[in-house]
Amino acid sequence: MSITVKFFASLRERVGHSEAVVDAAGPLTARDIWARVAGTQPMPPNTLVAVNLEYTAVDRPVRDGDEVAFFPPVTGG
Amino acid sequence: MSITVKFFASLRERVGHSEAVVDAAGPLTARDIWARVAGTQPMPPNTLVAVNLEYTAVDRPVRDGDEVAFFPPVTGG
Amino acid sequence: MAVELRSEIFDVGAELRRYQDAVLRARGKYGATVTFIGTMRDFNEGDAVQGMTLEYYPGMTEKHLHAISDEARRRWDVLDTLIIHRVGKILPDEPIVLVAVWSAHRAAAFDACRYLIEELKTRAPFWKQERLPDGMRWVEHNTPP
Amino acid sequence: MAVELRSEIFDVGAELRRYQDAVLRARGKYGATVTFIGTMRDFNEGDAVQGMTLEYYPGMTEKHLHAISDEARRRWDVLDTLIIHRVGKILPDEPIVLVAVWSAHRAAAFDACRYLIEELKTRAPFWKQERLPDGMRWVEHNTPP
Repeated sequence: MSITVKFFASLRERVGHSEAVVDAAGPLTARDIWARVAGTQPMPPNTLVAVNLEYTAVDRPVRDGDEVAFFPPVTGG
Repeated sequence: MSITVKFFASLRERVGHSEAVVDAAGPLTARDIWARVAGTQPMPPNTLVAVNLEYTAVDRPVRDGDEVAFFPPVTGG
Repeated sequence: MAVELRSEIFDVGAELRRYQDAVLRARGKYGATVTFIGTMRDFNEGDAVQGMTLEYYPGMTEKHLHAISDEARRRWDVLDTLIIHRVGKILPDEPIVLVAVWSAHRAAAFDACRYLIEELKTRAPFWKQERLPDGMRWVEHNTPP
Repeated sequence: MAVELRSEIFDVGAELRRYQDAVLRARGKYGATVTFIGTMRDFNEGDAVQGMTLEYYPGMTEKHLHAISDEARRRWDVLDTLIIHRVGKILPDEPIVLVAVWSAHRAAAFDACRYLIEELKTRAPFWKQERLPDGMRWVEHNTPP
């Protein structure tokens, strides 16, 4: 399956890129996706995860075609 | 003593004038002032009273030179 | 801190800009501004309203608005406040009142703004007389919150 | 109901007037408008801030702001809502966000406006990076209420 991965803000800088595509056999969770794309960078404990533009838990399985995003706590407004 | 009396809004229309001066010997309360100036008009039970630009109770004594105002519930904003 | 009574229509945005640019002594310091704008509606208690006249008590009205502004600054950590209120003739869709509060943080700005408009509505000496198709009518009760 | 992301500075008063005149389907019906304006301050956590850059998640940010606007209309009796939020480079004293709520009554307008800005600040995908005299710094925590 093919998963689009996005990183924002300080996580984007930490991982070193803003977007990636993972092609792999499932099942995979968002946490598994991080391990494949972020290399040796551990995921910060306050990382937020969205799948297909909705917040979700990091251990939820992802599906073929999903867009998975990782980002730090939000600071808008 | 001399007391300036003011009426506002519907009380002004009911009493028939907006301002009056009462010259009388004290002691007098705001309620006494109403009786002297408003003629036979009874004071509506929801009437508000201010003496010298501050809310006060209708049975408080007034003093020479005071300005006493009578008005209905406020409806600003 | 300012209290202004106006007999002419005013533009809310222009007033906020004017106050912030010319008066507010807190440039770069306020993160939160909360405003309340009361606008004249074209109906009340089921009747079409064509316009209204706002009467006030010169002297006491200003004194009361200054007193509640002082009280808001005592109770909350606010940097500045502005109250502009119309008097005289008003037409539907025109602003009746603007209350603005500037603060470093939003909770104080919301709380102080809400306090000011509640106090204004329940205690400040203003009286509305509505112009209906068949004549004038004094408003007896203020709108509920 | 509108959600807008802007990369250029905007004038709060002009935006309110534009929305009310051109979009709001409630002329003569709203008695209460409550607005929250978030303004960039020139200091944070004790440091002088010269400017900031606001990053967002295209697609998710708009979706989230629409979702909270829908939720506000479900929870409170509001006539309309507007959220305008800056993205990209911002300078001190510029508005970052405008939240406006139009309602027949003030309690609903205050409650809905406060809900929207709290939800926006705690959940909407925006990230601030500050420009300090000695370099850039990601803001780690949002300002307390």
